[in-house]
Amino acid sequence: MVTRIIHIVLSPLIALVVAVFLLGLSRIVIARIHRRYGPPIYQPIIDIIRLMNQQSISHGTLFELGVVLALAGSIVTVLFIPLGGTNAPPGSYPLAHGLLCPLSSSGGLLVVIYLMLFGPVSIALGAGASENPNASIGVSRKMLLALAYEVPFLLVILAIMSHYGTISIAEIVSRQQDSAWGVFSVPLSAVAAFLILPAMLGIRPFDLVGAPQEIASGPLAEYGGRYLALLTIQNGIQVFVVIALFVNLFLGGGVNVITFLLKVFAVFLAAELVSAVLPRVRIENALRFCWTWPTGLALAQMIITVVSR
Amino acid sequence: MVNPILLIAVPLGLGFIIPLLGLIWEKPTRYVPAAAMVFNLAASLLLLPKVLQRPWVVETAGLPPPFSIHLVAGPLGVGLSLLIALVGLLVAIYAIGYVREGPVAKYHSLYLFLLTGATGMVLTADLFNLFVFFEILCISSYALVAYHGDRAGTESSAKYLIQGAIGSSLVLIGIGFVYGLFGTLSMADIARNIDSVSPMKLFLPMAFLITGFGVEAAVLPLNAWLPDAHSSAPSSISAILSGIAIKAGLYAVARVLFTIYGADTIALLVLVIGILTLLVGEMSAFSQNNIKRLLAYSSIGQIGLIVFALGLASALGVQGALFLVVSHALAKSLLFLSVGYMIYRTGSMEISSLYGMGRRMPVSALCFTIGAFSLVGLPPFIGFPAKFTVIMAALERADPLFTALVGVVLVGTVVEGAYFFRIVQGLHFRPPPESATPARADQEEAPVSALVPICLLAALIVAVGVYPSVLTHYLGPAARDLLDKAAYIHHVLGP
Amino acid sequence: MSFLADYVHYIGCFALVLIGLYIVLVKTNLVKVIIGINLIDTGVNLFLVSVGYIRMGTAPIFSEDGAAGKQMVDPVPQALVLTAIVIGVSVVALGLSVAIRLYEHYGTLDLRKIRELKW
Amino acid sequence: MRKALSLVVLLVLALGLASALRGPSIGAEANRGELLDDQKVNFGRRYNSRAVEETGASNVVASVLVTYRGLDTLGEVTVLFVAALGLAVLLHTGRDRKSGKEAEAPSLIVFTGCRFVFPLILLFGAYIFVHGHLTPGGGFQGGAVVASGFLLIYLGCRGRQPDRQRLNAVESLSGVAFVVIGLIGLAVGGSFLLNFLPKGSPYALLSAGIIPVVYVFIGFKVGCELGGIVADLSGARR
Amino acid sequence: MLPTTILIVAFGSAGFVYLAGRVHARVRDTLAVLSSLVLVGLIGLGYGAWREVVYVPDFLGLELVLRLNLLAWFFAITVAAVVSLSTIFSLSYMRRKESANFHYSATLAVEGAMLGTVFAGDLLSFFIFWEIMSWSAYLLISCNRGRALEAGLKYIIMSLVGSCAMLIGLLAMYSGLGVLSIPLVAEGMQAASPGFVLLVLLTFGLGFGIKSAMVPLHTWLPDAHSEAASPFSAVLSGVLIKMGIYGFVLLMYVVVGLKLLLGVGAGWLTFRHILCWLGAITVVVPTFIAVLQSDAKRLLAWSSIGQIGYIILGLSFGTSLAFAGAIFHALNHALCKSLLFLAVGAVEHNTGGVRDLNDLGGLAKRMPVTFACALLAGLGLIGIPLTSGFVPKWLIYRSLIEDGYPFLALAALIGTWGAILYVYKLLHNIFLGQLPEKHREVRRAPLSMRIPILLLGLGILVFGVVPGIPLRAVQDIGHTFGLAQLKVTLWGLGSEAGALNMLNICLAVVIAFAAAFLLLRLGAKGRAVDQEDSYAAGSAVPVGRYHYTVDFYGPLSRMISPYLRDRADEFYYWLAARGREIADLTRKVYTGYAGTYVLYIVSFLAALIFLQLVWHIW
Repeated sequence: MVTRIIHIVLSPLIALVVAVFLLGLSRIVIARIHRRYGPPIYQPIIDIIRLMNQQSISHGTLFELGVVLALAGSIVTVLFIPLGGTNAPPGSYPLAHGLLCPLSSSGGLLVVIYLMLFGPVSIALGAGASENPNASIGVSRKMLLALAYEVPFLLVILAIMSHYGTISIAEIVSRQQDSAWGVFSVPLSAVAAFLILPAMLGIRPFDLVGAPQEIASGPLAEYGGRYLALLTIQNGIQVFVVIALFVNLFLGGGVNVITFLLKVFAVFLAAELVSAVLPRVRIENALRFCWTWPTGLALAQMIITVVSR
Repeated sequence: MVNPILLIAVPLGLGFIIPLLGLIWEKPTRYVPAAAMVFNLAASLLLLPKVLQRPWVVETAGLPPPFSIHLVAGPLGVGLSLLIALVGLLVAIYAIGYVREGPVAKYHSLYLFLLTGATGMVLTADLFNLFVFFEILCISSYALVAYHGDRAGTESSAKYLIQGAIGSSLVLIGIGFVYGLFGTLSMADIARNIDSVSPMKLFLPMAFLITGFGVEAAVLPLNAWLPDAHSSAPSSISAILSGIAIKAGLYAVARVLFTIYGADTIALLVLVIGILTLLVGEMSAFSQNNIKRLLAYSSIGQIGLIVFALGLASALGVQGALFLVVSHALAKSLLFLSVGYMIYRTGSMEISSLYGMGRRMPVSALCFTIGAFSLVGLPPFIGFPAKFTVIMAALERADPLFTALVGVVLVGTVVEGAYFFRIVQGLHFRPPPESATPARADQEEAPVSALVPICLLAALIVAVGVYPSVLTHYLGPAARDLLDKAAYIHHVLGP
Repeated sequence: MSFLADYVHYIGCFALVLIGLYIVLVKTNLVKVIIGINLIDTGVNLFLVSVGYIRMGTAPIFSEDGAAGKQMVDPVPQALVLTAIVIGVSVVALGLSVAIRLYEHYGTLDLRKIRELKW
Repeated sequence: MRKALSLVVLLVLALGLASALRGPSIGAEANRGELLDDQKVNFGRRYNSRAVEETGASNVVASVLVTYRGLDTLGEVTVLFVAALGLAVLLHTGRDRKSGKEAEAPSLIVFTGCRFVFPLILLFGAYIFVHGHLTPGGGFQGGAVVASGFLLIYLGCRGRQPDRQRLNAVESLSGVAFVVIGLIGLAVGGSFLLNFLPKGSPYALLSAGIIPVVYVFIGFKVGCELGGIVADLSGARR
Repeated sequence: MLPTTILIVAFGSAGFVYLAGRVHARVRDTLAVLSSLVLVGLIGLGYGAWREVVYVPDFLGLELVLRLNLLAWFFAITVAAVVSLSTIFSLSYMRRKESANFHYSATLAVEGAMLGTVFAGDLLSFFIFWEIMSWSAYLLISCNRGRALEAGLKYIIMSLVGSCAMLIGLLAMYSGLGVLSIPLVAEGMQAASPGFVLLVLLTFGLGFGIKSAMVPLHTWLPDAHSEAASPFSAVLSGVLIKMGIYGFVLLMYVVVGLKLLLGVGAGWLTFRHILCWLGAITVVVPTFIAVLQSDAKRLLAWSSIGQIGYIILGLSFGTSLAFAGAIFHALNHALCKSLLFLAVGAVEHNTGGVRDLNDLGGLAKRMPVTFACALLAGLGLIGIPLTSGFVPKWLIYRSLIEDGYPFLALAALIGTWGAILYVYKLLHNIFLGQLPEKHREVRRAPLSMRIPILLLGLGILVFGVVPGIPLRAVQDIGHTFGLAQLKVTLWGLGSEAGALNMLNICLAVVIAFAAAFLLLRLGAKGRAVDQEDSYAAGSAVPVGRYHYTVDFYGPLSRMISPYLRDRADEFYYWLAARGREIADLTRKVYTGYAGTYVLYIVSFLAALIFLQLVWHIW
């Protein structure tokens, strides 16, 4: 029980720290590619603190509730995702052994899929509660983009689930640690997932939701101060969740938290490298892209999986 | 105990009295048909339990059958005469207020003769006598169709008359052949000897008889008069023509086929004719704009269904056919009667002019709806058990062919549903046409003399629909009466 | 030839019936059609009578000098014919009156033109 | 096209009729030989042999018409009645209209001749239906003769018309009388149209029970009806 | 006698309510609400008192039986609850509408018929009540007038086709087995030939498929549900189409039986597979058609079809998990969809009949309760955890994945994404964003509208957090059909791999929410400004004219709309047009020329003779 509570407290904290770190890392990486120096890696923390102290406007309960719910949803999602560790016998020391996943036995991947909706939907509702048309446009794009990457993503997930015959992430992870990683057993899926990773992370070339130059940051248009701070954190955690999921599904998770986090950094860096050199696409193109190559690859993998079973 | 001959004699006598009464005092003549039908209703009700045990063979002129004309009051005959009296009574009550113009006394007299003709047809056991009553029925309906003397009425009367005259000539030729072959006119007697003659000699009179009676029964190629006549007659007459007259023709055909000929071999032909009649009737009704013409086509469709059921030539099939006869008689007269005053109020038979009637004449519109639903075969109305029985009979064969045929029949039902539902919507939920003069609701509803029969019919439709067993107890014996040739011969002629 | 000789009465009456039918089928004037119907009736009546006919038979009426029942023709068709005639007359009378009314309404008796009720 | 089609159809009909008539013929001629076994009845032979003793009428047709097939006759009378009624209904509105041009009045000779012949015709008609049970003829035939008298009046004595109301009354009354006679039979002997009157001796005028009575009524009725029909048709002329 | 009493109360009150309406509107309203509540109470009382009652001893020689068992009770209580809430809702909605009398009366009649359908203990009574339900619903749809007329006509004609098919199946069964009582039929079916079973499945399947709006038999639903009066739309979408689902349950699990059902067909082409795939198509295609709609009720109608797809998918899959999911989802959909229709109805009522999504907006502040509950229902439709929609969908997915049907699962999951799109579109376009100027005067919904909406919302939440309550009933139902027992706990399912525990999720969400909230409180306080006080690019956004609604998912709809034509509907219309042409051709037979008519007669005679001459048919 104590282990559990520790886990419950620990995972979000890890997520939070890593998320903030990832955000900073991202800015540095991109700056370096642009041959700039870039901000310090703790710049996001400074930003968040500054924002927390700033006075902001609020459009009402739902406006605020959207932020809280989004963050809560992201935090909850973290609880369902193993952050390294193996399915060692219970009772051993939590960080070194044992899976760091407090709610591994509550619905598995299917719940995660649903919980990942929590954040975007909440932000959409909150943004909708303001009257800014830019926010609405942004939300509309967000919804469509989500649909765009969700199709290959679901295919990927289904292929993995049917490959391993389970819906539990912990189970999938341990199976990978026992045998080959997902990248090798379901390679096409892995490629597909990597292709849609920028879209899931909301980074270029798929940063059309925010698109500051076009629609004034879209859903975030009306948010400022502490709300924006929370949303920044939420964004970071969401990024972490997505990459953590990728790691869990394709790279065998981690035998402990450290290896796990290293893998997360690696994947994030790879995604950032791709994103840094590409321009922003329009939503139509995003839809078309996601529904051709990634979907095709994921579908192929799924057919192979089903046939080979 | 009432002698079944009174079912014919009393209305006939009263029918003769009406013109006489009309000379003296015209007002009470309108009540005479109702009175006669009350008598017939009571008498048939009294007779029914008795004849269920054993048919009552009535001789005339004091001679035993087959040497004089005789009547057979079996379950079928008395049951049908009960139906005739019931529908006749309700329509007669309706006509008390409805028929106001023209030679009213003559109308009532003719109406009574029409019913007498029908009653005579279902009771008689003599082929030529059947023809005579058939003629009474036909000629009085020719005249009644043209009662208003308007363009449409006269035209349809002329066409009806031409076709009817051809039909009755054909019947007469058939009768001539039969008499030539057997030297007898008693149906039981003919039936007894039917096997002693070669097929072609037998088939020809049958073809003539079927075609001739078929004209009145309105099976497929012989029913061209029906939409005209039923749509241009006064509504009360339309009701009785659709409700009773066609059934009488159908009865004649069935008698010839089943009782005289025992025709199982051409049952399939009958079946096919029935289905064709059904389809053509329903399809013709589908995009009709004239409400009465639509109802007339729907009658053709229903007749097709009845013929289909008869063509099954099984006990259950015939029982279903009889059930349909009852249900159609009640429902179609209800429809014609309820639509009668709507037409009277709007002065138009266009369906679009009846829109919004649900507000102006709520009771009539409600009853129309009940009748329409019953015809489509929706529970809890009488049409449902009827259609149910027919389809049950068809599927009883457990033959893929019959299942397919039932499918075709149900296509007809769907088409029927389509147009009836359209009308029901129009009645209740469409706005009335611009031209309609808004008036106070209580002025527009049909008078009590019309509402009473309408509501009674509706109540009957619902009551029998909920408790069909009140009817099925009688329909089973009636169906046997029609199908069981040997028993019929035995009853009439003795062992 | 013997067929002709034996069946000449039947041939005759059915010829009438068929001619009548042909008239009804082909002619467009209502009065002519009624005439056709009348012809059919006549043919049918003749047919009924010939059904009851016996070669060299006598009328079925007994007289005091007594004729044997065997040589008498069948009385039933005669009775039937009587009825049939009356019915035929009735139909024709009614038909003619309808024709009168129809002429009042349409100004013509051409059935091809009296076609307001169709479909 | 229509003609050709009609001819084809009629040809088929004729073929059918011919094939049905071939072989041992139908009708009384064929039945005269002992073709039918005893179990089968034959109305004609039965009536020819038994009618006189059963009904007392020497005219077998009359006895068939009034007793054996009395119900047919009642129906037949009704048919005629219905036709007359129907005629009246159909021509109801037309009759009120004055005819366009007055017909030319008949000459005196025709007028007088008609008036002279009219009662004779009526008398002849009456003779025919009164003697219906003895000689050829009967109610219908007599009635038709009577009606021809009315027709004569219409043709020859224009302007003089028999009273329609009275004609109607007679019609109805004789119809009712026919039914009542039938019902009396039912009441007396339990069978409709029973010949309940004494049969008398054959060949006498007052014989054969109800047959002459019924014939008289039929005669009146048919005469009035046909007369009425004639009147209606002539009145409706334009 | 309880089932009989319930039916008598339902149908009796239908009549009395109409009569009462002629006396006074208030009497009618009271009576209608009371009797619908009494029905809920009566059915509630009937829990556990399972029995069979013969109510008509002789109907065409058959016994008509009503029976109460858990399955029937489950559906009955759903029906009664939804109808009574809809009736309460109608109090304001139908006030001063001319068809109010008829509306209440027919609603009760429809309820009676639906209850009769679920209580029916033999197939004949089932059919009878089914038909009564069809036509009374038709009247009730048409009663909204205008475009509802065509919708009602379409509905009843398709229903009629379905019930005709059912009639064939029913009577084939009767002639084959000689009984119609459900247990006896089920017994008899076990010995029936495969062809016969297939006939029964197809004919009944057609009827149920039409009623439950399974693709490609769905085409009546979008029109009917969107054009009916909103309280009745709630009943239609909420429970009436569930009667088709009930029919499927009865057919597949009781009458035919699972064992037999799995054996129908060969290889991959089994009845069950085909139904599964139809279900999957029903999930995906209508969902995306819903995304394209701009009429609120039409959107909901299409969404209903999509959700029905899940139920059919689950039912036809036939494992105990999928079955539980399907039945649970039926309940969930009843709650969510009725709520949404009622909410849209409330909006319609308050804005004077507007339900075009492009004409609304920003109403959340004006109708907060309605919005909150609609949000809940929307989330329930998507299947967000902690709403009643999550557990059933989870069950269905899991069953599909674990049994190795990833493509079906994909269809189901994509359907969920489509659901997110349309739910958000609906909520955003009505309640969020800018408030158009013409709706400035909109006030909150009346109490009688808010109460049913609130109650339904409460239900969604309760069944979402404590899914064990309905789940236990559902799994008991499944158990009676011979499905494996599930490990149902109050909070979800317990099992080794992939268990579900809503308590965990619930606690996690609560904790996370608290944490996030705390985090928020840490920051500087926000200044509350008016909803309209917003800026873009440094200048104020003009008020009341910039609600982004039209073509909300423009790029997507341009991309997919060419593929999402309702071809089934077009096909039926084409069929109807051809039918009409044929009909019009047919009636040309009646040429009006008497000579032709006589020719018909003579030809008929000649044809008979010809047949005899040539073929000797006699």
